[in-house]
Amino acid sequence: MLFEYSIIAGILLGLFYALMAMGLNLVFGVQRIINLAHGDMVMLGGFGAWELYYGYHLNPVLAIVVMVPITVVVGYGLYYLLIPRLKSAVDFETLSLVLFFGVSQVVEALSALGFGNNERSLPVTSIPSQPVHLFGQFYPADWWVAAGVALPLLGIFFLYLYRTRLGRETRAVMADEHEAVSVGIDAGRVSAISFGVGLALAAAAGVLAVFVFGGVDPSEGVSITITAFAIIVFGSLGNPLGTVVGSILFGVAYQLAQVYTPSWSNLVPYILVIGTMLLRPQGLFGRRTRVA
Amino acid sequence: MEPLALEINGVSSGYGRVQVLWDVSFTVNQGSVIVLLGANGAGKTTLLKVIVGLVKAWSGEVKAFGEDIGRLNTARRVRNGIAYMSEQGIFPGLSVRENLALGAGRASKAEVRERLSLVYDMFPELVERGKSLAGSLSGGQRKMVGISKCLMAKPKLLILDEPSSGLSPKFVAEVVEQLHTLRSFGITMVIAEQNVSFLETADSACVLEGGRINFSGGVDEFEGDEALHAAFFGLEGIQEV
Amino acid sequence: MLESRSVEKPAAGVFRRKTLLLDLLAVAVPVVGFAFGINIFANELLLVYMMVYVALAHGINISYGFTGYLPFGYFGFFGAGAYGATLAILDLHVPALIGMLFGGVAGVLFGLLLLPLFRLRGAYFAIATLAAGEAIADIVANPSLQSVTNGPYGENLASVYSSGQIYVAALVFMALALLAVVLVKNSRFGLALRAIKESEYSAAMAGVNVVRMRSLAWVIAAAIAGVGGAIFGWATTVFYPSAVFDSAISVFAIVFALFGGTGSVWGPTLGTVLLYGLYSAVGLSSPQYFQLIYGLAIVVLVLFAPRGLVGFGRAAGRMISLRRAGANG
Amino acid sequence: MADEILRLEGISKHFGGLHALQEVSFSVVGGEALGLVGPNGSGKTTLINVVCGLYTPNSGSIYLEGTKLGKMNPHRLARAGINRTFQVPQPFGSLTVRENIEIALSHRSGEGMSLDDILDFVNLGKWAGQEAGSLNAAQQKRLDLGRALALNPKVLFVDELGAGLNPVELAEVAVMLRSLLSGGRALVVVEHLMGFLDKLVDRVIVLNAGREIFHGALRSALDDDEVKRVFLGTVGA
Repeated sequence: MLFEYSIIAGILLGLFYALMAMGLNLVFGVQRIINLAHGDMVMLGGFGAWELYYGYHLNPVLAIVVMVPITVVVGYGLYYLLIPRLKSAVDFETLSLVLFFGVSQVVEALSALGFGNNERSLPVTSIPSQPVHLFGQFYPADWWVAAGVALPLLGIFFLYLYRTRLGRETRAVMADEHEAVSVGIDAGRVSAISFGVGLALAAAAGVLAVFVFGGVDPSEGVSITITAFAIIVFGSLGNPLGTVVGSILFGVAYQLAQVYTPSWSNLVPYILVIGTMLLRPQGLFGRRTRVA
Repeated sequence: MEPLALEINGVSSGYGRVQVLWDVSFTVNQGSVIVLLGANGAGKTTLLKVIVGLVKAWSGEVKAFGEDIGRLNTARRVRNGIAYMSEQGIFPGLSVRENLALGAGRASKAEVRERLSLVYDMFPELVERGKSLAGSLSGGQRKMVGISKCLMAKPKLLILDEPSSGLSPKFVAEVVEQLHTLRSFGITMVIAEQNVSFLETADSACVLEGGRINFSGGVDEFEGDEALHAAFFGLEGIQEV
Repeated sequence: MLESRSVEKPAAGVFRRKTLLLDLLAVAVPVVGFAFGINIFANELLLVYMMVYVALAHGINISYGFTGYLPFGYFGFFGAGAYGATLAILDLHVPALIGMLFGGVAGVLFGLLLLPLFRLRGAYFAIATLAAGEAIADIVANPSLQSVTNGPYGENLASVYSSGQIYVAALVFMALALLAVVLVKNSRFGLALRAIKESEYSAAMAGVNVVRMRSLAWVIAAAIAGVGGAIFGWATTVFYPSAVFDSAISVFAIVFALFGGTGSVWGPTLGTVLLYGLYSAVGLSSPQYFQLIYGLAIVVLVLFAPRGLVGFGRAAGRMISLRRAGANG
Repeated sequence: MADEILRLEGISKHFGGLHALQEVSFSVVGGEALGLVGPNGSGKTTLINVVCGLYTPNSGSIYLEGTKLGKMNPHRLARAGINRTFQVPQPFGSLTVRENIEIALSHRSGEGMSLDDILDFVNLGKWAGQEAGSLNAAQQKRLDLGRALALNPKVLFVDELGAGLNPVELAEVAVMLRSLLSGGRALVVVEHLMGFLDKLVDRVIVLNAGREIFHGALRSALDDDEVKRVFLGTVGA
């Protein structure tokens, strides 16, 4: 019974994790940047939902609709503020990592100053709260809400990526920036928009995270970034579909660990990221590429 | 008088500190086809990249249709009617249809449909492969996709980097045939090649050796195995020293 | 030294006297400064922490500045050192000073465990060490290990507290860390590391044993973090896992090193003294403001002065001498 | 006949489905320069990378002075006497020219050229104190050569040292390389410029798509139909 429970719970949470990790993978795929501030964007999404709920009585799910366009614009601006200067650096990859590390510190500090250091949570009454009974087990309602919101959002994201001109251009840049520029794509603009979309995905996941994690606090960014990174490495960097599958497998593994060895379950993401990097660096769905 | 399609004046360039091109100059008339011949490492690809703006010229001038394009980025040059097919030429991970759509740039949907039907007329084989990943096609078909992708931009000037690379002789003949057709449409072309078969479709030829141009002229002046031999194997060039 | 060789040492070049002298001065000045600073500035604990951070910044200097590998999970070594020393003191009953060496050993053991991560490049390496650091923190703090590490409830070293010994230990430790950097910078070993950083394979073709050299640098960096953690724990007396396995420790060390400028002996020391001084003035009472300041400092540094204070100084010096040359000519 | 320095037997290397080298065999003797020719992607640089330890071959064996080499780290091969230059020069840019060579010198276990000899030989004496990154391409290539020579290699792979040089410089480099053959050293020279090879080697191996398609005198290579086809396309085929 517990096994089935872990599987179902893992799939529900896996969908949420997919939303949480997708933006990180998108930004990596397009610009080869690991956005270490990703987790902090998730955190900001949570605070955004909190403020909108208590300030304007806005339902958290609707808060996502409000925040997505704002974050896209903010991300677009942030990209042009930070990245072009860095492009010419010799050690672009490591420096971008350090840069976003700095950004993450700034965001964390500002959130702590603005929102205080205490964890904040939203009342369960803001969303349907009746636990769902399935195959003899109870599943918290917020898990279903998280999965139920994440799934259509991921659907919209995939439609954007695979069915629109901008999405097609994005994938072209992901595949080969030089080749993309050669067909007249403005790679800078596409990258800036992708960066915004990546942040918007993070913010949307942040709203759900308030329920899934039971609250939001300014210091949660690092562990979210590592978990998201573990997932995208596992599912193959630059492969959006891999992130979905990786997230669900991660969700199930985490739930199994929670059920069978609860005190060690927090190690799952760390083992996942180190193990994947050492044993199968290309991830589940990556092809081994020629080194020279 | 019509402006020249392309005018390269004293271009030097390279990567980092490594100089690859030395003082390269040549011109291409509108509607004509030029083949840049040279062994590997002679600088052909670099020269093409300078023309489309993927590599900066250290010095010298690049003019297209009378306009100095040296300061434009690649996207702008492409929108100004210069299409470029790199040696890879396609996005292997995207479908054929997507490759073609990307080639069309900002064109409207109706416009894309119209151009697609033109391309499909020219390459009927591609119609049924629309949904396949470009990378899954045969070498010859990939070149077809690469060339079609360029045509989708309705280019005035078509720049092709080694359209024969990775192809067996049979497919090379096919590609030459296709380019011959394009030529009859009046598209100006610059083709970098190692394979002399492409001389069949060309009006003029340049030979690059060690990053310098050591022959330039009409195809008719360029006959005889000896000259070619020298160009590729470089025996004569150094023996005089 | 590290490789047997029968060729005569080329006379010039390797130990260039002038820079060596300057480098030794970069060891002497802070050591003397801290030795006498205690008479001027009475906050002993703060000075001990500062010395520990000077050493840590130099550990980052060796790992990142000379080999190009950025260990985000540096706090893992630090915490391992704190716990290694504590367990040795409390369970094996070794004297506290000897316990510090056990801290170094713990750091090195953790470092050796992570050697396979060197298969990864730049950013991947950085994140993998971060994950490893978080993992060891979770393991040490795990309630199931309460019998060994006291789990989440932390450790208490009050029984061996000795402010005098702690201060001297920190001073000696910092001096050794600085000397290690001078040695690395001015030796064939350092030359080999810099070569490896530029191009691993060509270094190998020049005969350099890449794996051994890089591992050696890594072990030195790990030992510094281990001893640093041990002294930090001893000075703090009562600490929880979250205090010694704090990712902020990596952050501090990295920022201090980058701010001052890696690859030099002066840079990380200067960076630490300035920034940690600022932290003690502003940060302790309102850590968020400090976090904000150094977060911004990182962003500005990476974008505008990726070579740190020292690089900035050098560039300014070059500008001035150019101007002078211009004025004279 | 002179002593055999290096022998390759049936070397193959695949990258996934790509057969970069297929059953390549040859040997060089002391005092001999062998030319290695072929279009881009024909496997020349892969071959050097295999012999110099960057890649492990999928099959085949390599013998140095008759002793079979097992799987060895590049630095062991370098110390044992196998060395190379790079097509795209790879100096240690932030180190001085002198330091670049000293690093290699410190790992030599026998007699050989001194630092100053090497600097003179590659004509970089004037730049000894400069950062290697500030040299131009031709100088960096010579520095690569100097660094390789510091380890007194028994067999030296020279990867396109002539690219980008003018005819006068090419002739000089050819003379310089010839002088390295004294003392029983073997050279394997990768080059596109046949005129350059003509001054240096007697024998060439032509690779195409990872396979040897010709092995013999340079002059007869130029008349070989297969070689012509590979280089010129359909002409003569």
